[in-house]
Amino acid sequence: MDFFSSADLITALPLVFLTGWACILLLVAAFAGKRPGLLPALSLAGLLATAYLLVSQMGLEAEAFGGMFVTDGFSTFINLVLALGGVLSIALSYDYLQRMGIAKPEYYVLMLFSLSGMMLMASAADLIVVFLALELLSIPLYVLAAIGRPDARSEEAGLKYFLLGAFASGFLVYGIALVYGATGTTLLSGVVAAAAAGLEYPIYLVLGAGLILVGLGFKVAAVPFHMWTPDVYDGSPTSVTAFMAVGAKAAGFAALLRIFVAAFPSISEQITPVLFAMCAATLIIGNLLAISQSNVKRMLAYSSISHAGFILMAVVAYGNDAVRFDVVSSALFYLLGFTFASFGSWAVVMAMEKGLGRGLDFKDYAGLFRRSPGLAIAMLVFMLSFAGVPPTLGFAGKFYLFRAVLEGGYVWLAIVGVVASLISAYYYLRLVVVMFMQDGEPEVHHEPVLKITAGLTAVATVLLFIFSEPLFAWASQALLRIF
Amino acid sequence: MIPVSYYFALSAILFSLGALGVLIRRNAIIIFMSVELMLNAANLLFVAFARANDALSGQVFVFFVIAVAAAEVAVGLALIVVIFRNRQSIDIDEMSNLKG
Amino acid sequence: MDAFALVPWIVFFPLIGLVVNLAFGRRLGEKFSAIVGTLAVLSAFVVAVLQLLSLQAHPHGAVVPLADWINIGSLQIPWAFNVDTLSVTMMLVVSGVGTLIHIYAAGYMHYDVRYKEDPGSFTRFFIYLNLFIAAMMILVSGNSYLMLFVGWEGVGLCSFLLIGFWYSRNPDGSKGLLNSQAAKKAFVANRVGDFGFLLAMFLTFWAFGSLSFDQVLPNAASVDPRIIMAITLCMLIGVTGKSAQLPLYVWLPDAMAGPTPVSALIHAATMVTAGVYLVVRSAPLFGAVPEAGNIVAIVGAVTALFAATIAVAQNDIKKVLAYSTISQLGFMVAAVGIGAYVAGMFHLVTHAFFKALLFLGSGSVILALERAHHPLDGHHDEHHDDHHDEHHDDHHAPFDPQDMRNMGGLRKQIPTTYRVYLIGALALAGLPPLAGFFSKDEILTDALHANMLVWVLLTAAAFLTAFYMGRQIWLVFFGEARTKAAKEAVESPSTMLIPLGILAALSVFGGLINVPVLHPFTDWLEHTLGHDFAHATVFNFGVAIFSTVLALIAIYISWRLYGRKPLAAGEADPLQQRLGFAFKGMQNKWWVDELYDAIIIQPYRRLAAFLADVVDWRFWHDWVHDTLIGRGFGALARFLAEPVDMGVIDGISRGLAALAKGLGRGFSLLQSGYVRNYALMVFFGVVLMIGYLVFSS
Amino acid sequence: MNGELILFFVLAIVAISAALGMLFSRNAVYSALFLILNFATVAVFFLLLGAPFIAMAQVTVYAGAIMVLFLFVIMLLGAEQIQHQARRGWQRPLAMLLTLVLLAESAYLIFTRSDVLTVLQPAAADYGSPQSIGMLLFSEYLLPFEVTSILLLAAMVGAIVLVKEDKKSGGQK
Repeated sequence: MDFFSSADLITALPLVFLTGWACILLLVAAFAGKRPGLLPALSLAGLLATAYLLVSQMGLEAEAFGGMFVTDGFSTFINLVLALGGVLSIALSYDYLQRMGIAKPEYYVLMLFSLSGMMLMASAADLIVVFLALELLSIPLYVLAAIGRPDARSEEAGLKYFLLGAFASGFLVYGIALVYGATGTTLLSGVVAAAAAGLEYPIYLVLGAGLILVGLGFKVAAVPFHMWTPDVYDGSPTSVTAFMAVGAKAAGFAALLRIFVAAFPSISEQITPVLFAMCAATLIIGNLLAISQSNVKRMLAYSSISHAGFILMAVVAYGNDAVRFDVVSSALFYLLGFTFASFGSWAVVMAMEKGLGRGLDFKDYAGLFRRSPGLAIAMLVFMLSFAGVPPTLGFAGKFYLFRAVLEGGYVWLAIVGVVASLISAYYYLRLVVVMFMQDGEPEVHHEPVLKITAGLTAVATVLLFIFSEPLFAWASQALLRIF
Repeated sequence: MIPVSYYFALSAILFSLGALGVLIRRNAIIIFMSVELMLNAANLLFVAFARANDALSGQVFVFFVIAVAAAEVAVGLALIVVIFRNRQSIDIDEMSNLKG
Repeated sequence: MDAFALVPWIVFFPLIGLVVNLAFGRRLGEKFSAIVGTLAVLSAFVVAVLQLLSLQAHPHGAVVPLADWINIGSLQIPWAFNVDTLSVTMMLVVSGVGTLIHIYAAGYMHYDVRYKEDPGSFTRFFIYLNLFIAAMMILVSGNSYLMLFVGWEGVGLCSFLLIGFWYSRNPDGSKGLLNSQAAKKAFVANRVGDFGFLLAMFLTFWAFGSLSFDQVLPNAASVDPRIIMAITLCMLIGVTGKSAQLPLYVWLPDAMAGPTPVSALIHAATMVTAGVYLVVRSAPLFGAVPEAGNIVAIVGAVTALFAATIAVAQNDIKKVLAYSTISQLGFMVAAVGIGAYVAGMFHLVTHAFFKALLFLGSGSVILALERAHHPLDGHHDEHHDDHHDEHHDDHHAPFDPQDMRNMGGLRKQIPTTYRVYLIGALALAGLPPLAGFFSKDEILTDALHANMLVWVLLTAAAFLTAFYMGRQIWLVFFGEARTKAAKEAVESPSTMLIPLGILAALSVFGGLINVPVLHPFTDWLEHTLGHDFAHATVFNFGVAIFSTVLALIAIYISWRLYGRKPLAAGEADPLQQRLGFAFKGMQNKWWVDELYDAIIIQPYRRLAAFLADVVDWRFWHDWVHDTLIGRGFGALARFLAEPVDMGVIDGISRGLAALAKGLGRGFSLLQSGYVRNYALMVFFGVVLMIGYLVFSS
Repeated sequence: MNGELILFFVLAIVAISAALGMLFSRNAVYSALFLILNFATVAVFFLLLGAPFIAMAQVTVYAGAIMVLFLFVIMLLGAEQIQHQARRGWQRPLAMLLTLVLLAESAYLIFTRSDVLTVLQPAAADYGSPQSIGMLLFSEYLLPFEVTSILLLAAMVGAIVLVKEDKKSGGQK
């Protein structure tokens, strides 16, 4: 059996390129002392090239490295979302880091490494690769969370994330071991084949799947593995928060969807109730906690937990053959909407942040509409999108998602979802009210990159709503062959 | 010969103890060591299952897990050192300013 | 040749107007903004008239697809327009009344923006109004529940924006946040209703596999009646939110915080009727389960009477009209509930005429007082000197130009406004041959045949209606002026008076559209609703005479109380002595807001306090020693001290918010900041899950 | 009971005691030493299971390198002891209770589902030899192997970024 050839490299080309580029930038970083703008520029160039390679791979369906790595519509879609996230993160980072006085050239290198891990996650077709990818994405994130040192909040965020992340990956490894014990393999295709051939002790497979769910549930911040999220999001420099809120979530869900759909369809009967409980708890607790926040950054952190709950709705239905296709495509679509609104809102938060961790309260946003109407309107768009109010991409995302979930017969889940989005409207609206209807003298940093990012993502959130149908068709197209 | 279930039992005990360590210790370093114990329990399981399946792949996984552990240790200890430098303490209960 | 293909323009014209104003409005000035905004709606009206003409030739209408919107799997929802007699009726009302109100607003807002010291917002107002018209058109023209919902949400958003138009002020014009709070109250109460509507949509999709009218409505018979029951009851929740019925009506009186044209357009003539439209549109569903219809009818009838009692004792001229609107909406809802769909729609149309007239008339009255009270520079120089003194007085007791006790004798000062207002009031009171007489009478006749209880409630409400309108007329226009401002009131400009005149004419002749014996409106709607749901009501002289006599008696009583011996300045309301405690109840809106506070908010607050107190104290015992005392007590105290801080209004919405917030606070105590607690939570989840997996399989 | 079984039980008791010792030592240095003992015992298990290469890796990498690093940091920070152990007492009993529940669940699982799971058979001669592992690593598991290298690189960069003194701030705080 041939385990490696140039064809493998071509199949994995975007990832190989990105990783290689990160290594090269590491060398550049060593000599970039005088030119702080060099690294972000080069990183952006590398990401754009990666995106180009990804686009050129569209439609490709191939395996590589003995079936451990696949390139298909699903991975290409997720990777494009991740590349978009990477571009936006780096664009947002430069001025912000300079302003906060924590600029370091290695920051961008670590971000690229983490992105490589995320992209690998979307393509991984072997549990051990999933584990390594997860670590590759997490370890740089631990460092990035703490990169604001010696700021106490940033350090605390880094340590909390690290300890809990390591704890959760312990469960993940144990789960993989159990799956391996039950089936004798870690290849997703091998697991499903072994399950089809009959297992002596299927309970080990079920338990293994459950523990894998813990590890990945931690990454996507699902209740009850969510508790690190607000603290880490709050303590990390905001540019890092934006990056991990979208990137880690997208990668985690990519892995969840692929693993459960590709490897564990046979045990869906046992796993679905667990997923259901997780999803419902995530929706309810995430939203309830968001209400009692007085800090915008934490509010957004909890809101991102609740969005994880919405995407989990798609995972719940994974075992239902009739709707699997629809739910997965609607989850991807939702993720896209979340990416835009999320980066946009973080850009606004950055524009308002006075120093690390200051200027983040609701009251600091009072009067934003008078001071900077553009930012306030953009934020309004993002809040509407988060709350799922038309005309925004968030509405379309929720609509497709609920529809797919209902088709699958999960009426209760849909009701929980509706109640959750009802609750969420309250706190999103509260920020809008503060921005538009209260008087205040907010300090706004008029950095062009922030404004451009917020503006573009806001426009995209509205415009793409109008084109949501073809977009959704594209997201569905991405999945046609695998699910 | 020894049944695999014995190894499974042993590894489950070690894993639970590792988890317990994370929950009850306040010294960040010891919490971290407890995580290592959990990984180690998983390694034991991998090797035992590899033997049961008469395949080598399980042993290769252990190799990867050890490598990952090394990577985590590098970053984790660096974090701990940095934090100690600022606060003269690695008691994680003192790092609870972010909450709510 | 028919003009159906033009129908998308009823949405596009207002959108174009909005975009033009958005782009150029501020630069080109008030006149330009007003003309563009009005022209946009007028064009939509022309399109609607063209539809009307086309429908004469092809009475069964057409579905005009515009674009594919959602098209996947079993669900195909194009953006399509449904042109039939029902939707065109709504289009005509919305755009017709809308046009008149736009013209009026051009005059009214010219002054209003100056009194509120923010002339720049003139354009903003017209942008919102056009946006509203576009959303309302989407609502009435969509051919599926989903499109209807998009419009439904859209008008809700516009309503929110417009109620909070003077967001940095209180309703009396001083600086404050009461207006924004009214906006929030409306938004949240509507969200509660929307929740019901959403559930109804989900159930519909689940039961019928589609959301478009032509696939749902004809198949009502093939679905389990219990499911239809659930769908219709969920819809009823939506209706109570949007059409301000019990128990969600609380937002509408507060919504009077918006500028007066908004009250007329949105909160009297168009948006609030969306709930009625929804029920009529879903007639086959409601027809399939008579029990649901009964519930709707009772809700409507009780609301009608309840709101009428409150209206009797209000002193704010707009508040009277607001409760009157709730009451009249109750009439419509009761009508559609008992299956009198045509009567409900008929009343919807005539009510749009005379209630818009009354609101705009009240705006004219208010403006007249306001202009006399503080004249703008250059308008009334002779008052300039005592201007400062009055301002000084304002400081102690702000002058409220909406309070009827500050008026009196205005018929001499503003005769045109007086005449049209009188027509509106008589139409509302239901005197023949004005429009309100015919529509109200048709409802009462149908109610008599369908449900005695509903008839009794509605007749009582009709009696009170005549009474409070009489009271208002005597208080405002007769007697002697009770304040200086009332004595010097100035008539409004012709931009305001012309629309009033047209509406007055409509209020007089509007009844002809479904005049007894000929009943053209019934025939017209029959094309859409079918014979089962649209049958002509036989004119019942007994009912007509009875209700007319009742109305005359009510007016006579109001004359005895308020007309014969006019109220003097500072004197208490004569009704107060006669009714005593009941009057107090009416005046205080039967303490509903307080009731909601007591039965919903307080118990939750106590529950939250109990949870925080007992559970936390005992369970987290050790913890209390270091941080919890500071934190937990702080949170608790904060929670008790600022009753639901940012203040999401009162009523149900506030209770729900408080509940959610209390729970959130409870959970956030778990978020203690301690890594080990977090790990414990993870571990707890793992143990729970493994337990479930091990023991379930 | 044959010799191998006795060996298993003895080693198992040592491993568990070492783990417990690590958990409950007041002194962080002792904890680390106990963990090293545990790792060494597990290495013996690896030998028993026919995994000599992994056993060697375990001893050299884990016990030899990683744990030495731990000890080094503990000594460096002088943070071997933490006073006033008993704050927020509910966490500890609750954690122990949950651990007991987990163990009970595992026991239930083992006794009901896998009474005598596969009995291990004697392995082939070159099972687990460095050579065969190496072959696997560079053929079938090439991708994970390469990922590991990147991972270590990233971790290294991260560690350096974290501890490197900023030139601007200059020296300790």
